[in-house]
Amino acid sequence: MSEARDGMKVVPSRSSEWVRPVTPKKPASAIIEIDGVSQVFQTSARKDHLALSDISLTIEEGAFVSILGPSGCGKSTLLYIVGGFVSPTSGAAKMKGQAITGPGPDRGPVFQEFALFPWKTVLGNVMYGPRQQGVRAAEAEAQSRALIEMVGLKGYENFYPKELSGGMKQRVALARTLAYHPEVLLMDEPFGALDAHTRTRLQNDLLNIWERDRKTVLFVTHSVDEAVFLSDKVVMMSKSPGRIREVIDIDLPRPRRRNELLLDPRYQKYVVDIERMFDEVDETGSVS
Amino acid sequence: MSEARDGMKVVPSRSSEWVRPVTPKKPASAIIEIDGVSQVFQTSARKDHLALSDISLTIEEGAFVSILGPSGCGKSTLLYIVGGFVSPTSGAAKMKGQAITGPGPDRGPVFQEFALFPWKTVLGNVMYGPRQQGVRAAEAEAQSRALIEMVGLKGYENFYPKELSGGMKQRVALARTLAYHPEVLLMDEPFGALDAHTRTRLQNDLLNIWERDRKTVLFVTHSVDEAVFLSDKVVMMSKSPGRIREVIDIDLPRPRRRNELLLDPRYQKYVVDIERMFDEVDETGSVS
Amino acid sequence: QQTIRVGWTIPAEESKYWMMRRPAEFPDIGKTYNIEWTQFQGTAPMTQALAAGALDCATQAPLSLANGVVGGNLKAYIVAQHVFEKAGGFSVYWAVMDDSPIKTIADLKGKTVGISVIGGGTQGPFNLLLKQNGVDPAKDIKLVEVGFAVSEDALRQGRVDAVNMNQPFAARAEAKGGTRKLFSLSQAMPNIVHILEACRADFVDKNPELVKAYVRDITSGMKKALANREETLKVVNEVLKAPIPVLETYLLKDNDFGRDPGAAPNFPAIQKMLDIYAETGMLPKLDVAQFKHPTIVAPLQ
Amino acid sequence: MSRSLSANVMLGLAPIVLVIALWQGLVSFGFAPAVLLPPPGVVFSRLLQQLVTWTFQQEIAATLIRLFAGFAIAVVFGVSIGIAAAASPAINAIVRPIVRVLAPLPKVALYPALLLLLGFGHGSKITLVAADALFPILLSTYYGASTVEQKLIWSAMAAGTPRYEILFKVVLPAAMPSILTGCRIGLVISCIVVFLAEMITSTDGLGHVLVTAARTFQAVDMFVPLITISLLGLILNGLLGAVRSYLLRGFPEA
Amino acid sequence: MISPLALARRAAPMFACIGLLAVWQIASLALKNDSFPTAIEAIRAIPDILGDKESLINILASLRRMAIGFGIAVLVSIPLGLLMGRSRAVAAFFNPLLMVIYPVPKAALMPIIMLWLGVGDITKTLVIFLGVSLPVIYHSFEGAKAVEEKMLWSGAAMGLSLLQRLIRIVLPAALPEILTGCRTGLVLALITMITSEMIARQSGAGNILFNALDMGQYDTVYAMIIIVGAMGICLDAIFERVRARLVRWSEPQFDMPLSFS
Ligand SMILES: Nc1ncnc2c1ncn2[C@@H]1O[C@H](COP(=O)(O)OP(=O)(O)OP(=O)(O)O)[C@@H](O)[C@H]1O
Ligand SMILES: Nc1ncnc2c1ncn2[C@@H]1O[C@H](COP(=O)(O)OP(=O)(O)OP(=O)(O)O)[C@@H](O)[C@H]1O
Ligand SMILES: [Mg+2]
Ligand SMILES: [Mg+2]
Repeated sequence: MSEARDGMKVVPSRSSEWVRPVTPKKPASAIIEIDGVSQVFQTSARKDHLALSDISLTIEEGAFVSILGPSGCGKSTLLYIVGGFVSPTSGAAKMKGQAITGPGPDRGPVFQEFALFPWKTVLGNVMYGPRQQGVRAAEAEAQSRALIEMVGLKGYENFYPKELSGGMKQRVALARTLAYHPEVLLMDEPFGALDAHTRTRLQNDLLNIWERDRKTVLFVTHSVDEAVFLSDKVVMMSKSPGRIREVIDIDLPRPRRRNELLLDPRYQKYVVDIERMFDEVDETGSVS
Repeated sequence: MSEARDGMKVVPSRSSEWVRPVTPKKPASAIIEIDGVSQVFQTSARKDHLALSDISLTIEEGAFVSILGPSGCGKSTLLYIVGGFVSPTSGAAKMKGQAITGPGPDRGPVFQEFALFPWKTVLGNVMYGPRQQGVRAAEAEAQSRALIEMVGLKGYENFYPKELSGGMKQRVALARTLAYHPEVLLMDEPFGALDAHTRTRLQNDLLNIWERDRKTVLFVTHSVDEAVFLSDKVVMMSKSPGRIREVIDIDLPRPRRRNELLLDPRYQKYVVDIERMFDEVDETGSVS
Repeated sequence: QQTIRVGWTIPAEESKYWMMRRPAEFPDIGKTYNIEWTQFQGTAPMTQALAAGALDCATQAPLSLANGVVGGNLKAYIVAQHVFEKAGGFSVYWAVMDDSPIKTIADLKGKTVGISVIGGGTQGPFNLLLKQNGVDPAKDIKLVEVGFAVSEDALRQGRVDAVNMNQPFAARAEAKGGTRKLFSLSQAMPNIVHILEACRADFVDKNPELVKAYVRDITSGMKKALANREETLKVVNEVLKAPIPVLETYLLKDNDFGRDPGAAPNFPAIQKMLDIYAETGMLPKLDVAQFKHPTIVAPLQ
Repeated sequence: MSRSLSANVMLGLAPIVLVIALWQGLVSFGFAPAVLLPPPGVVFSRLLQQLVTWTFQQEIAATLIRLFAGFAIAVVFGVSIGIAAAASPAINAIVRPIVRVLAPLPKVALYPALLLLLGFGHGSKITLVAADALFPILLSTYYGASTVEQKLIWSAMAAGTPRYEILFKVVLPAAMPSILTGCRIGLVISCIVVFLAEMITSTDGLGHVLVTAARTFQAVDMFVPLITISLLGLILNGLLGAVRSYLLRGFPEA
Repeated sequence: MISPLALARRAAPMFACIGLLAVWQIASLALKNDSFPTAIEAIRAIPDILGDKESLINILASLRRMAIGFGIAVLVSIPLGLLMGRSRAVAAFFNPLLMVIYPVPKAALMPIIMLWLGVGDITKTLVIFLGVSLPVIYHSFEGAKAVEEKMLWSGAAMGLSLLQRLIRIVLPAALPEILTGCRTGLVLALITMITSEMIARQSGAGNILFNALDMGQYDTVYAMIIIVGAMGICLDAIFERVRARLVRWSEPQFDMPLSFS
């Protein structure tokens, strides 16, 4: 799965201080290990609500892994745990062999709810990360403007979040995270509020960035197409309490072109298989 | 386009006080007329930001109309105007010949951001509308529980919104609006945060409700498939400032079955045509 | 150049007002020593300030000073006296409305009576008078606190049946008419000392010369106040902000309190008052001698 | 859960114990004469002694009645005026300048007039408490209500809620966090003001107990009402905290 | 051209003030009571106060103390409130302490405060400080508590340290609520500015007011009240400007569709 990528020229990252250490990388070393993670929430309705049950998953460095699963199965929660925002009730998550104890600039989240800083403009939001990493203002601004243009928001640099549409906010959130080049991207339905066309364009952009910078991506999506198109690996979760139902390796050549792939019977088979699996998952799962 | 529907038996609405007047209905009388509507926003970055420009559109009673368009083209804004939440800068919107001056229980919105009442549980949120309409508590609760079950949230009745996942919140928002049986549904990407499977199921449920109650639906979506599958009419908008680019009648038989339709070449042609149009729209549109 | 921290209050300390307002008239103030003036609401807070060492000298009433001694371990000397009740002059009195059925002190039984400060300096003689007339001040009347400034209004509005009156409010009320005097404190004791000047003993012992200079100035201030009524009216007007026409009606006239020309404390009278307080249970028995400094006491030249 | 609760209680007691220790230290090492600052032990034992006496209980009752009545009036008026001002531009145009003028007035200065108007009993004190506690509650309510998420109001209106009902059904609950913050401030101010009013003119209540003690330098008796009002503040706030976590149970911050 | 409605809105404060004075005038005429002068009497006394150089100096002295007390209170209370809002432990530590300290009337503690701090500016500034800090702390506290967690998570993921998050995310996000606290604080600053001068008086606006009260000069009392009210209007207007600038991003996008007019 990593041959295609290994053969590519590694473009040096744009900023220098915050890139990962330049130790030579083994082709498929695990970057994130999730080990027997369970998450219990205290809700006002029930004493304990088991959201995740005994999740174990290993993500290799540079892999693009998608998580699919019915609504409410714990995908976001899993991402929070990897991000270090929430510590699991039991089990442990590791990054590069080190237990994850908190958030860090090596793992960049794109939240389902965007969580933009309402007191900053679009540009201010996107520049926030690079500035924090010590990138000089002029440089950070140039980079940010480029990213804003990439997500199709040129001309909206000085708008405040409340003045944006849903999809525009989502794109700002995406740009904001990409701007500080985290090693691992944790994306929670980052294209959910986008129209088909914008979505396709951003999928391609994301793939380009990923291939160029060799990022690891953990990608939550609801679209089976999207998952198959983008990923090396699709993790299928089942509902309530969230469990890993299946991990599917997507063995399609890279770089992937949308038009070609759509006609590829292997692609179609993946999509159909996973959709069928989805139906099964959803039928068996019910609120505990 | 309305033959299929006219042939159907009209199921009487469940609650009685607030149903539309029982005057005999002409087959295709306009229920909503949007006439030369423009919307200008004052933003902090620019003095005037033209979000909608000269939109005219007529929606017939009982029609299912989808709005498609690139992110930020003004779909939500248009819905707000029809809902009576925002009054347009120029032009006018009418409902049944009467100028729309404010919100009313005849037009039920499902907002892109859900806008659930944080101080109410799932059940409380869904029951709000019927209670407001004077439905007795026991009855309202029974109806609401049925709707909650329909959207797949049985068991979560006493959860507060903060304890729900994104997709779950969206489903509560949907149930909350359906619960008070508005004559016109104004839905802003109501399935955006849902996985493919749940989405399909709810699409079917929505179609059933629509066919049974002969509701008028104005439906914003990002999915071309979804628009074609559900609608009588697809309105294609172009970006910045939002204009109506094209109105496409979807001439497919009803009731529609997903499996059949997917194989129908007419369906496929609609999808392909609209997707192509999308590409054009997106290229021409740019920030003014 | 040393500084002395002095507390003062309104309304009847003319010699101190002169010192504040006309310092140029006093050869020492601002030259050999400085005064840091702080105004207080009533004498009780000043007693606390003296006890806390936040003030060196302050205006005191016999009762508040004695309270400081008994409760607050305060040691102080009475160095001067501001006003007292002179025969034929003004005496704090309790007034009722003209048409009130209350004719004698005994009629106060079961009535609401206003007093400026419950447990204050006037309450000793007041209690004594009541007792002498067969009224138990603790049980037979309802006592409420009514500041002098609102006394007249409270009485006219019927909030109280009888209330104490003091200058300048008494003059104002009398001018308006409709009220009458029921009894006055002079009936309990003819020469009540209302306010005097006290200094902390430790301060006096440490800075005898400084305090001497201060007492000297108080003495000469009193002289000036009495000698030049015209100017005193202006000075008091500046301090009290009370209009001169109002002051004109009573200040330094026969219907005012008495002022000793040398500001000399009347120790026997003070002793008598302490005895009254002891008798009415407000204080233990005290000897006025402890407040006497052998040399530093007005009048000083 | 219960362990973290008791840990929190310990954490909260720590600084209070520290303050008492500091107090004891100040007395022991002679930084303050005992006649001004009596040792804590003496004060607390005197407090315990007093608490069981009927007269002292009556003083507390008098203070509490004024406190609660004044605070309740302030809450009712503060919340309703605040919400009305946020909801209606017309009311806002009238209320805003009035609030601007009245809020910063030192209400104590009006107390003599209140005494004459309402007498020396509860009425004048309750009014003073209400007047002082009103504005913090009103301002918090106003700002809370004027920043309510628009789409919540829209949702309710679309469900057929009449405009005036929106105030109770949406604006009020949505502004609740802010309102309760205002109430907390108003409650503390009520405690201070009821005491102050009783100190200025009264025949009963804790403030009266305090002044009589202060005038005669009964330092211990002076501190007993002070400690009592302190404890009352603590208890009332605990209650308010419980009310708060019940009312805000759905909100993310609760 | 200003529309009549906008004109009416702009004039509304004027009308409200005039209305207030009218109500006062009528009430005082009806009550006929010396200690409650009519509005006209009070207004007539204003020039006397403002024309007197000494009074002006007194008032300025009060304002200076108020500014200092307010400034220090804001500087101390906002960080404390934010810390309490973001850390359960800090909140659990300070909350009971504050709740024990605040209800105690400062006037009652005067003897002890005088003992350590004297009777001068420090004591009065302290009283103002305590008055202002109460609302600022609690509004900052609640504001910080309500900050959306995912915003903090975003910041943490960008490498912001705990302190940086507090300053750069919690502070701006809670700013609207903090400013509500400051607004209440401003009101309390004016009130405590006056009342702090009730018992121990040197030069100050409160001094003028309470002296007049003691002397039964009620027109002066109420003239001072009007002056303080006017100060309130000015400070408030300035504050609203600053506020509007700082939190423009949080203002509701649409007018509240609730107007009954
Ligand atoms: N703060 C919370 N308190 C209690 N329960 C919670 C909380 N957050 C999430 N849950 C529960 O945990 C489960 C998983 O939530 P999560 O947000 O991870 O789902 P998800 O897979 O991301 O769903 P979606 O696709 O709809 O976003 C849900 O059942 C939800 O009710
Ligand atoms: N309150 C506002 N102030 C200023 N501009 C606004 C405001 N609301 C929306 N806009 C602008 O209006 C345009 C249309 O917004 P709208 O939310 O209607 O888009 P949309 O079609 O719903 O997009 P999406 O699919 O991303 O939700 C956008 O360019 C947006 O920037
Ligand atoms: Mg999720
Ligand atoms: Mg939208």
